[in-house]
Amino acid sequence: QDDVFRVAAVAPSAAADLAFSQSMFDALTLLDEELGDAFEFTFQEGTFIVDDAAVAMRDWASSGEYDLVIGHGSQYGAVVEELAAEFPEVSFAWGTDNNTFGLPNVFAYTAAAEEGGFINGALAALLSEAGNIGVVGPIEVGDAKLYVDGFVSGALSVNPDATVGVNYIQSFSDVPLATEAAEAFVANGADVLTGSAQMVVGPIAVATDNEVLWFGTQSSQAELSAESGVTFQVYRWDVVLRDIIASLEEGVLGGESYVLTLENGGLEIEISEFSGLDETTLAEVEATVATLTEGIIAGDILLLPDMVEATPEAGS
Amino acid sequence: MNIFETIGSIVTASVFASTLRLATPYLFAAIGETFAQRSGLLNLGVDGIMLMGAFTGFYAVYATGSLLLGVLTALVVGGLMGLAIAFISVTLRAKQGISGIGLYLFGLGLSELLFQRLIGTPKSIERFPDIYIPVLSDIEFLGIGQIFFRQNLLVYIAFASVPIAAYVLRRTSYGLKIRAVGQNPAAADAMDVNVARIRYSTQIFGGMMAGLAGASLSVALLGVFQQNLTGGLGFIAVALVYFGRWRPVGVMIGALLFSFVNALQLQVGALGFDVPPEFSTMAPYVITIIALAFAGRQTEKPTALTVPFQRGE
Amino acid sequence: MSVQATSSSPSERIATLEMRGIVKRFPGVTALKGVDFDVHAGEIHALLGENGAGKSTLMKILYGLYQQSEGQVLINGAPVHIGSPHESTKRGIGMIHQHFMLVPSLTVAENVALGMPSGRGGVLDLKKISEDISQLSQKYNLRIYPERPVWQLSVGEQQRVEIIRALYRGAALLILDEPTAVLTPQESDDLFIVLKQMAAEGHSIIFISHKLHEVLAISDRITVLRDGARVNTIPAAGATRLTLAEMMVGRPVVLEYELPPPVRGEARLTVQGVSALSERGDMGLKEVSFTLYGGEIVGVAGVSGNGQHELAEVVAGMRPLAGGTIHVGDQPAGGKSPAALRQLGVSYIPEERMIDGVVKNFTVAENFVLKDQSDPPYALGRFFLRPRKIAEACRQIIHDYEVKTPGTDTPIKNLSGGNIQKVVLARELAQQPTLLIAAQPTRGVDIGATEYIHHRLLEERAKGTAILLISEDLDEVMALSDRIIVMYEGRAVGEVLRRDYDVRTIGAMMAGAGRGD
Amino acid sequence: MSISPATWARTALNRLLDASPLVIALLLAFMVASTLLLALNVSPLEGFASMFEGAFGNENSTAETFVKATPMLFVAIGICIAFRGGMTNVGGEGQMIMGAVAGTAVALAAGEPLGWLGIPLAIIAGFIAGALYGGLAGWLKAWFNVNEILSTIMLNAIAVQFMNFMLNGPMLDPTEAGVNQIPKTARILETIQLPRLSLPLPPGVADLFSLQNAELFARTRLHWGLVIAVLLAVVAYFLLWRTTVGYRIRAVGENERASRYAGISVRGHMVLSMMLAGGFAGLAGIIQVLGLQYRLQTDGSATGFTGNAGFNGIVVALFGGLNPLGAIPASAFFGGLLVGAQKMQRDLGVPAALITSINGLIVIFAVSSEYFRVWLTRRRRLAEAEAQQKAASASTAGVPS
Ligand SMILES: Nc1ncnc2c1ncn2[C@@H]1O[C@H](COP(=O)(O)OP(=O)(O)OP(=O)(O)O)[C@@H](O)[C@H]1O
Ligand SMILES: Nc1ncnc2c1ncn2[C@@H]1O[C@H](COP(=O)(O)OP(=O)(O)OP(=O)(O)O)[C@@H](O)[C@H]1O
Ligand SMILES: [Mg+2]
Ligand SMILES: [Mg+2]
Repeated sequence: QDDVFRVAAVAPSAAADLAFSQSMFDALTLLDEELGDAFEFTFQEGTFIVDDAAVAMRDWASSGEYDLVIGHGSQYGAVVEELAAEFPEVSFAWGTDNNTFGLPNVFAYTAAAEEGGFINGALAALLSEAGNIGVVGPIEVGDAKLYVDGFVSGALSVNPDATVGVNYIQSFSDVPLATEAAEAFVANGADVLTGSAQMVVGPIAVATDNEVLWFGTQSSQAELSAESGVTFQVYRWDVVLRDIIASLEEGVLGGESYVLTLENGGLEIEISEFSGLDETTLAEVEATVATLTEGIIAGDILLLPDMVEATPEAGS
Repeated sequence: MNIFETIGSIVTASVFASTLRLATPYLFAAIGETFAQRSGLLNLGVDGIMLMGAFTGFYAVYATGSLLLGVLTALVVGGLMGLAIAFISVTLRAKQGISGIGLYLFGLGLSELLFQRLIGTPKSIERFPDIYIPVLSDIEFLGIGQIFFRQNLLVYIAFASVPIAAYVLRRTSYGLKIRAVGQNPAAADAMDVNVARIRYSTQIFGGMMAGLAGASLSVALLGVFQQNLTGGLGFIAVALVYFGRWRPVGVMIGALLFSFVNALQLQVGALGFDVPPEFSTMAPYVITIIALAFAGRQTEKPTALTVPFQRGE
Repeated sequence: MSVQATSSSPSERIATLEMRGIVKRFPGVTALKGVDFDVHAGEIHALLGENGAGKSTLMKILYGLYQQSEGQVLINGAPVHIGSPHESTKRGIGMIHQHFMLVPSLTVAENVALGMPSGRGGVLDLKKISEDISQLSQKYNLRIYPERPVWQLSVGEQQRVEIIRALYRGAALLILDEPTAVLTPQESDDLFIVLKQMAAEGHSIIFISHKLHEVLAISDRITVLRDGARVNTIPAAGATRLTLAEMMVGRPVVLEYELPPPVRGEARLTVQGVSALSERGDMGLKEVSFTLYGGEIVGVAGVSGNGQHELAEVVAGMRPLAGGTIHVGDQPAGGKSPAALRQLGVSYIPEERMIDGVVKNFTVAENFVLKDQSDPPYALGRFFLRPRKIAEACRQIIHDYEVKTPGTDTPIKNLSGGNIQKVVLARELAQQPTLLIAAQPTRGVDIGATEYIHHRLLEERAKGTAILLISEDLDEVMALSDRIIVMYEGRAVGEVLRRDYDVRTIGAMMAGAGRGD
Repeated sequence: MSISPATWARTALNRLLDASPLVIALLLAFMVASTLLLALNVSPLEGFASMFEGAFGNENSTAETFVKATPMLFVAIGICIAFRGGMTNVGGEGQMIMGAVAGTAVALAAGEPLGWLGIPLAIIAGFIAGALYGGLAGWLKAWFNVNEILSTIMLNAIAVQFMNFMLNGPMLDPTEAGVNQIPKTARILETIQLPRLSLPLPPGVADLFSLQNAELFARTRLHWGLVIAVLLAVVAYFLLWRTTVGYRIRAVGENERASRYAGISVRGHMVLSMMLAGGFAGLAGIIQVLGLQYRLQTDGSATGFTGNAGFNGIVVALFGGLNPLGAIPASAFFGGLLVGAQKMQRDLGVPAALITSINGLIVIFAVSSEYFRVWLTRRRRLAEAEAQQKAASASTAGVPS
């Protein structure tokens, strides 16, 4: 083998989805830029059919050309579990999950999305004049659920009387439906919106049009959301990847599970440079982000009290 | 909160307004498809045309900033795709269901490819503004102003197209020819109606309407484009043609019913009622089926639907 | 009368029309093998021939529906190319097709308006068209309601629409492919008056029919085709039915039957006060009662659309009973399914053979076992088909009934109507019925096959089967039945015994005169 | 009667001619695709080589092609039956899901005590659930005149939500409860998994083709589902054309009125054909679980589980001439196309979107080629008729008429 480190990854949606898949693509691109000739990657996007991902990963694994095969999506877990057992000499990574199946050649990674969710939620409650906030979620699982739960908890920690509506539209990709879900929130008085997954491009447009605030997660949506965007929780998978590469160089093929956190720098809260907030408010936002980040890292903040398990009551 | 207040808080004017918006793309696509089916052509590729219309319309606006140009582009692209599928179905007499699926895949792929190459990442554009119709839009009574008179231009056009379509089908000689060609092309042919020309025309029109349906999403309602933006909406539109029993007004009722239940379930979600989201999401589909099961049976199904015509031999 | 404004008279537009050496090849068949044919203004020219002789094909070429493989068409001496109905219509050629060219869901007026330029731009002026239709229908005594959708009309009424539409289009040359197959004698006579009137006005008329007496009655010249070739063209004056039949078939033909006196058996069918709804939702059949005994043929005569169709279907279990009782033997049979009736020994030859009688994409053999495919010997344990047994039995009936088909596994739609009808008849008789309902058993069937089918019916009668013969062909009913029940507006308005048969009285009863007898 | 070599040669030539339009259509589709590839700076030759490599290039890719083909074949068999019964079943996706949910539930419940018996039980449960769900559309059509295209499209959406609900709730993997990962059931026991399929090779053959293993497909995901599907395709063919039930289904599909007249229960057979269609789709679903995924999981969409097989099965069935036997090669062709396309994306960085649109083109060109096949056949038969007539008129030429 040569000195080039080769990575192959499958992801469910487009590499430029402003959300989950893009977060991994950006990380790989970043490493590629940094490491130059010593790093190469193959990226198969749009593989929402799990079986297609299985074919791809099997192909990569059996070719023996790749140092690391990534299944970027929790739906790929079963595939990774099976393949890793069959190809013990190849290293696999998958997420978001923390399960390595007890296999020595599997890394798992996930994001503590509730951390950024909490910060976004707290800011949302702070900036909402109506005390009415809308959340458009995909399906109630994975990092989307963690983000939403953290968001609700954060909002209620600032304003216990706030109305935080959560609507899981049962789809990651249905933009029209997500849009109307957002419209429904606005119609019911929400002046802050957030959401997760690639269909949020719809809600973002709704936020912009109705001049209400938008909080994002997974990737930066600052450009798209323009003046309505406030803060974004950005996943920095390069943090995990660096660790994995280091392990591999030491000959460790897996067995480790990683979590992106504010603490390890895998989660970043980006404050939009386009946000239309006035300077004092912006300063307030910056300060809040700083204190909350510190608090969360220090473990002083209870992110997910049990009470947020249930959907909060309507504002009655 | 008593039951009436609860219902009142759910079924608000904004739900109805949202219903009209949601129904708009279905209406465009389904009215166009109604014409095609009435003349005997089934196009299962509506969704593919919608996607191409949505993307090209979006791109035109993105590149030029002109909404009108966006709509025109979508119309032209939709019409061209309609022409293509007409050629395949009418001239080459290919199996219609399958060629439609081919067209769908083509549109799905190409719209995404173009999006990746020309734009890359989701961008937003200035979308069609809501037009407040003077006086009428101020009607407070039952929220009528908000529901009916504060929508964007394409919503108005979509609903206006319903009576026009019904009139054309029922009262003009063109409509008569369409109905005849879909019922008994041999008879129409013997009576000097150019079956192929009629079918080409309805399919091109169907394509244009599907393109417009796509643009109504990307340019008017959402102001963004994303891969597979329609998410299979075109297939529902085809289903609505059956629901409406090949009549524009029936199609509109179907589109409104489906969209209303959808808007309602979103509203229920927004208000945070404790309904499993899976069940509220399936509601529009369940209700559409039930409604049809209890609807009247009289039907004007074009008997020559999907049957290619060949004179005599 | 022509509603369409034509500058010249019909005889100027088409003074003569000639077809020379017409050859038409279909994949696998040569339908026409060099046929010469001509017609001139003011003439009624009949075209005769057995099923499949090529009559329709020749006319479809003239109307531009088919293109000839070889040969020429000349109008007024000049060769013309007729590529489509559009061109033929432009040249003043109109055609009434053997299989109706109507759109069922459209109204009569809409069907007439179809393909015509509208007076008001793109908008239909149905009111004006309806008025024109009413005028035409009065003038030619063809009763029709312009606002009725065509699917609600009986076959005979649909035929009237076809005729009116051709008249409306003002053709100079009118082709009628078996126009009288579904008309009563009176209706046919009325049509002949129209045709003669048209000929006198300078129209050319080409008339196809299997009914020889009609041909003799109205045509000036007669052309006989056999097997795609012209046998001869002769003046009608001097020809006889027998000579014509012989020319067509190529052998002598029997045209009248000796009916031995009936051996009346037990009551097989008792119909008491039976009513049923028609397609258009009104009471098409009203309180009809009669009894049918084994060994006799009872004919039902009536102008198309007067309840015979409903009667046949209601007795055969194909139409819900709206009132009254039906017994087959001593078993109640009202409202029973066709399957249950079959158990009672009922067989049914449906009027619309292509719609009710056969599955057109199935093979001859498959159609032969449409009813008993699950019974031995065609099935093993009611589940497994035994194709060889089926083919064997089918070959036998092809032989017995002289069905002209390439084989047992030919799709039945490729057979001519007469041969399809033979298969249906064979299937129904194979059930060994004690009651046979035969609706229009020889409609559109040529002389040879008609003769054969009649023979079979008489054989069944001799065996003691009770036969209900429903036909709009009065000659047929009179030739075969022991008694005739005449229907008018859904009621049985009279019964005539064989010894009292008389075309004029029965015809009058069919037209409503029998009412209140 | 023996067939002369000349006749045989002519028949063979005609067969070739009949196939040629399809070949030409595929070539055309590839040409258009090449243009698109060139526009993306990818060498078409390299592209298609990679595509073929990915579909049939080696043991593993061939196996993957068949793995992809298996559920499509199951669905297509059902589609053939439904189409023959006059029903357009667009509900393969939903029926697959229902079959998978019910079958997986049984497989999980069967657990240890029943051992391998769990396999047939789960398969039967999958078939029944699919059949009931398909039958529902049939019933709505037969008794309420609800168009089946409409109802099956709607039922698909309903099935997805039902699956999401079950996998998030009652059937959620107990070890995953509260972990918030994607909705999935527990893994089914190894005893209930369908075995993988491999073919022992005669000695020497492996070396000849330089295969890694003495057994073909040994280290691949190929499973017994393929064998079941092929066998059932034969059974379905037999059912349609050699049994009375099949006869009646086809009769109802061809002509309702004539069937009623012949005493066949039209409504019953409408429902039956939809039940069979649903049942086969249900099998597709449960076999995916038992043979491949070993658990039911979803990303919330239908495709997340079905991989679009319920939809692609329609294309396969139509390509197979609505004949279950024809569906067998058709499914392999489509399986290869889909799997090969993915390979092209991986190797050459061709966007997935391009591949989707190329697949669309291939479908369009292939169906369109039917026109030219019919045209060719027709021309040939016309020539035959002409020759016959000429011969006939030549032989009668001397005889005075
Ligand atoms: N569309 C067709 N395709 C193939 N062969 C055809 C077609 N139409 C007619 N034929 C052939 O042409 C021959 C003549 O058919 P045609 O319809 O002209 O007969 P016909 O004289 O009108 O008979 P009938 O008295 O039954 O109306 C038939 O025997 C048939 O074999
Ligand atoms: N698709 C076809 N292929 C082959 N032959 C055909 C086809 N369609 C029609 N024919 C032939 O055309 C001839 C006439 O067809 P047509 O439908 O006019 O029969 P028909 O008029 O009902 O027969 P009949 O006069 O006996 O009632 C038949 O003899 C049939 O063999
Ligand atoms: Mg004829
Ligand atoms: Mg005939």
